[in-house]
Amino acid sequence: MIMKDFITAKQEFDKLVEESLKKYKPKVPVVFTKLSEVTKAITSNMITWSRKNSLWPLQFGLACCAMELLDFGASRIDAERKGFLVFRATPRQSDVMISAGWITKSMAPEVKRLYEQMSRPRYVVAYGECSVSGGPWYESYNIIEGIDQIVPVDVYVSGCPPRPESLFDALLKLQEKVGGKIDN
Amino acid sequence: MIIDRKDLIDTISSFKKKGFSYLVKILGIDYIDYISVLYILRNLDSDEEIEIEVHLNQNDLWVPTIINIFKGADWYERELYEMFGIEIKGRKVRKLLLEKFSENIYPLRKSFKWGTK
Amino acid sequence: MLINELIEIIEYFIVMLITAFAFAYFFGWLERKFVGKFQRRHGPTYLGKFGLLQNLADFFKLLTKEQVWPKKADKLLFLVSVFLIAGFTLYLVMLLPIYNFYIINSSIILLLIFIILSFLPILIALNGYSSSNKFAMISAQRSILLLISFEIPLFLVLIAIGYYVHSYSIVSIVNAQSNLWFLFIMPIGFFVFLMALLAEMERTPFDLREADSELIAGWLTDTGAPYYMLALFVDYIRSFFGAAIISLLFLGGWYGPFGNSFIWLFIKTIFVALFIMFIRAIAIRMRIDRILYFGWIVLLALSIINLYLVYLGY
Amino acid sequence: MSLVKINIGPVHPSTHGLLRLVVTLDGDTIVNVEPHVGFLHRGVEKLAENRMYMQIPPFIEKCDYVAKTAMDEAYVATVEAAMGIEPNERAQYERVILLELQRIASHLLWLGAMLNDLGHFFSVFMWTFADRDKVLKLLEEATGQRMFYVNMRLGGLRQEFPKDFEYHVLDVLAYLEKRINEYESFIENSSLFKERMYKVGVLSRDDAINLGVSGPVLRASGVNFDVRKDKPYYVYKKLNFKPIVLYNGDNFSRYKVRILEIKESIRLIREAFKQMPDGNATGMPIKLINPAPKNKVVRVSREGPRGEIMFYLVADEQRPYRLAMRTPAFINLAALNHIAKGNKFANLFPIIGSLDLVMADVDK
Repeated sequence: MIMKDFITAKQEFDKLVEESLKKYKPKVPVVFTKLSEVTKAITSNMITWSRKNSLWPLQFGLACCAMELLDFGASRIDAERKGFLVFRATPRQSDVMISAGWITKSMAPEVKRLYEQMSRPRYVVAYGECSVSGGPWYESYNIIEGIDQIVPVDVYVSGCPPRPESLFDALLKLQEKVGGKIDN
Repeated sequence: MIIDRKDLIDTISSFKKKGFSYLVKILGIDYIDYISVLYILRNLDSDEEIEIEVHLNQNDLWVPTIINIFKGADWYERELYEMFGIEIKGRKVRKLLLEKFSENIYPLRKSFKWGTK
Repeated sequence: MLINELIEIIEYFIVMLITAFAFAYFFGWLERKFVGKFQRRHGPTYLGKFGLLQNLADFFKLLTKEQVWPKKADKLLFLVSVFLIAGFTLYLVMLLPIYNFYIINSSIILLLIFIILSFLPILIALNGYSSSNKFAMISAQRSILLLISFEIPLFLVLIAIGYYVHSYSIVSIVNAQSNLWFLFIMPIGFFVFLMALLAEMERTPFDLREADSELIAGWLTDTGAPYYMLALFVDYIRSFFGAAIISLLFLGGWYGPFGNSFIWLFIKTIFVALFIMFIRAIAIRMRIDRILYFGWIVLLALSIINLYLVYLGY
Repeated sequence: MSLVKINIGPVHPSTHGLLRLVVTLDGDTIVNVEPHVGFLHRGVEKLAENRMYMQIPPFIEKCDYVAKTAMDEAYVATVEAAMGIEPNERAQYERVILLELQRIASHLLWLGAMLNDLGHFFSVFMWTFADRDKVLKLLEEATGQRMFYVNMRLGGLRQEFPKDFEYHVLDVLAYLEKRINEYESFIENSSLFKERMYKVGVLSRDDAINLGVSGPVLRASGVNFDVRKDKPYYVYKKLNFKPIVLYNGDNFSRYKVRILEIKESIRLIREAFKQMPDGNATGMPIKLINPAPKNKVVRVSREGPRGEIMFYLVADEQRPYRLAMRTPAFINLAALNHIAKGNKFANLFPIIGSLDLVMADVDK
């Protein structure tokens, strides 16, 4: 009898996950949306393909994970192979904000302003324990536990510090999400 | 060596004349009934180091500034003011690390419990 | 009679547009791979055969991003200057002759090109000024400095070439180089011309306008995505134009050892473009006052010497 | 002329971390640089008062996340001094080897970041990072972790060096020596580099002493002070270590001191491998720690890649009553205003680069 309840609960949970993911559709609020339906079909595929394959990370190294972020851009795990151009410094021209390091109270408004300055569509990768949940400093009086209290996060990378290869894998997962492969 | 805060400035300048020309650190320790402030100086040639300790009781916390003897003491004194709430007499001191928040939070005091957000 | 002339111009316009866009696209890809190789890493590899489609993906993504207008920015001035820059650069490329395929062959075509080229930094400064961002202001101020200090040596070298060939039409200049390239006739002139053009094209070691380590992205700090794509494209087209002008004026355009055809011109242009990328991968950015010293004293003196040597019938 | 105030925000390509600089400019020359810090402050000293002794190394290592072993080893040495434990001969040699390897990795990272500040479009940055990866692979082989090693135990190391670790290290060192000579000749012969580094950001000898800076910044201004020589610890005396001192205190000599220190570290490691006796270097496992005597005051200072690291420990039974840290970058940054005054605006970033700052070090 208990097993039956367990199965129904699981099905309900899967349905919930499906709906939430279905709601997340990559919005395309820009010039091309005004074209007719046919061009929109073509262009939307082209747009998602282009967005998927050229994610430009914003140079946003906070603390020790920034060292791994630099290794991610350096020549061993060369990020430019997959289109993650070496870091852009201006928020206007970058898509992905990889938050590497812990967020303190005096840094929170800066993070918020930087996120607002980035032009849509923008994504956030919480890289390392400190950005995911405050890391070893979760009790400190000056720390905000996790960047998802400030900006919506797309991909979480756990580890302290996670290896650069895991950041590469995280960005591949982000590409699947950007390409819309997850929900359809 | 423990001295009173009134003759702190001339002991430090006398030591500086004696050759202790390098200020290593200024730090504060909160022993519940008094706060002790340590000045660590070093003589670069003979490599000796001395600690000058000043005891301040909890209710009137102030220390004269030694900024005109050691330019390097600037940030140490600001940190001392911020972490312990010890007034620095002789110059205007602004907070260094927690500029915007914590009007009257002095983290390194024993009274400040760890884990308060 | 007027119609077929018009058709010819339109035909030429289309051909040059395609070559300019193709070269800009190819230059962008080549730069990422070539500079990547210098840094012990491959450039983009996953998209397309050797990462060829990577620029296409960047192009489309930038096209569909949102442009954020800062409150204090002057929108009209910004739009006007961005499109003017793009228009002038494309217009410059149109004036270039390719073998026996050109619009105008008047005797003052070279002067017209360089007057327009000297007009561009003012537009860039206007664009930087209009985006009301402090870093863009500084870079606008620096672009004017660069313009002033590198125009005079550039024109002195042009006068030397013009005097040698007794006319300023590029076709006659290239014909004069049929037996001996100008590179060997006036090597000092070549050096001065190269340095001044590097400054015009914002390439290291003179890329002060877009000094990304100090002024974040110089005059591009606040440009949103679609206009940033335009600025990037214009940057590559200007490099194409610079490489083409150098190969036309100094490396004997379409004269090659076997038959002289426009393929030689493209090979030389690509070769000069590779050299420019090599400088970018190696050189360190010069400080603004050193650049002014270099521009005003070193280049000016060299160009005057070059003028005398040509005048004395060297 | 009207003074322009520029706010170089916390996230900037060449501030090596979160540092806001409010620069007042008179035209292009700097009148005053006011660094605002505290973007990474998380109260490590307060945290240390609530943790057991051997729970603290991971936090201390996150202070200076470029020279991890230096901080970790300095802290463990303080606890050893408090408890009166002395690491055996082989453990001292192995600690010196790990320290010097860490110093090489830290200076390589600094070299890449420094050249990138000068506008070098990531070229030397990529080369030095590739070399640093080789050193990190070595440290990973010895300690098992790529970034934060927590490899020190009371009285020795967490684990012995693997079997033929020595040959791997000597190969990498030979490769690094060749690379460093290449970088030196490539960087120093370019006149562009000389223009931007000579006589820029000059710090005179007595200013350096008065400001209290330490490490390569102090030694570049002619002060012959290095904790490894003046207060020798472990086996530095046997390896006859000689500090590198240069005298004109500008950007170039700060750069040169670090390059020569890399070479000196390579020599020290080779020497250490030669003189290393056999034996077991593993230290005391964590749970067997006997409590430290109450209210014992200990002060230990070590030489990190950035400067002098000093720990002041007031011991309590099982956890420190008060742990004060002197982190070198804190004071080197305080001296920035004095050094950068009067320079051009474009010179500000090479000066910041030459100070080799790590912001988590400053904010503690």
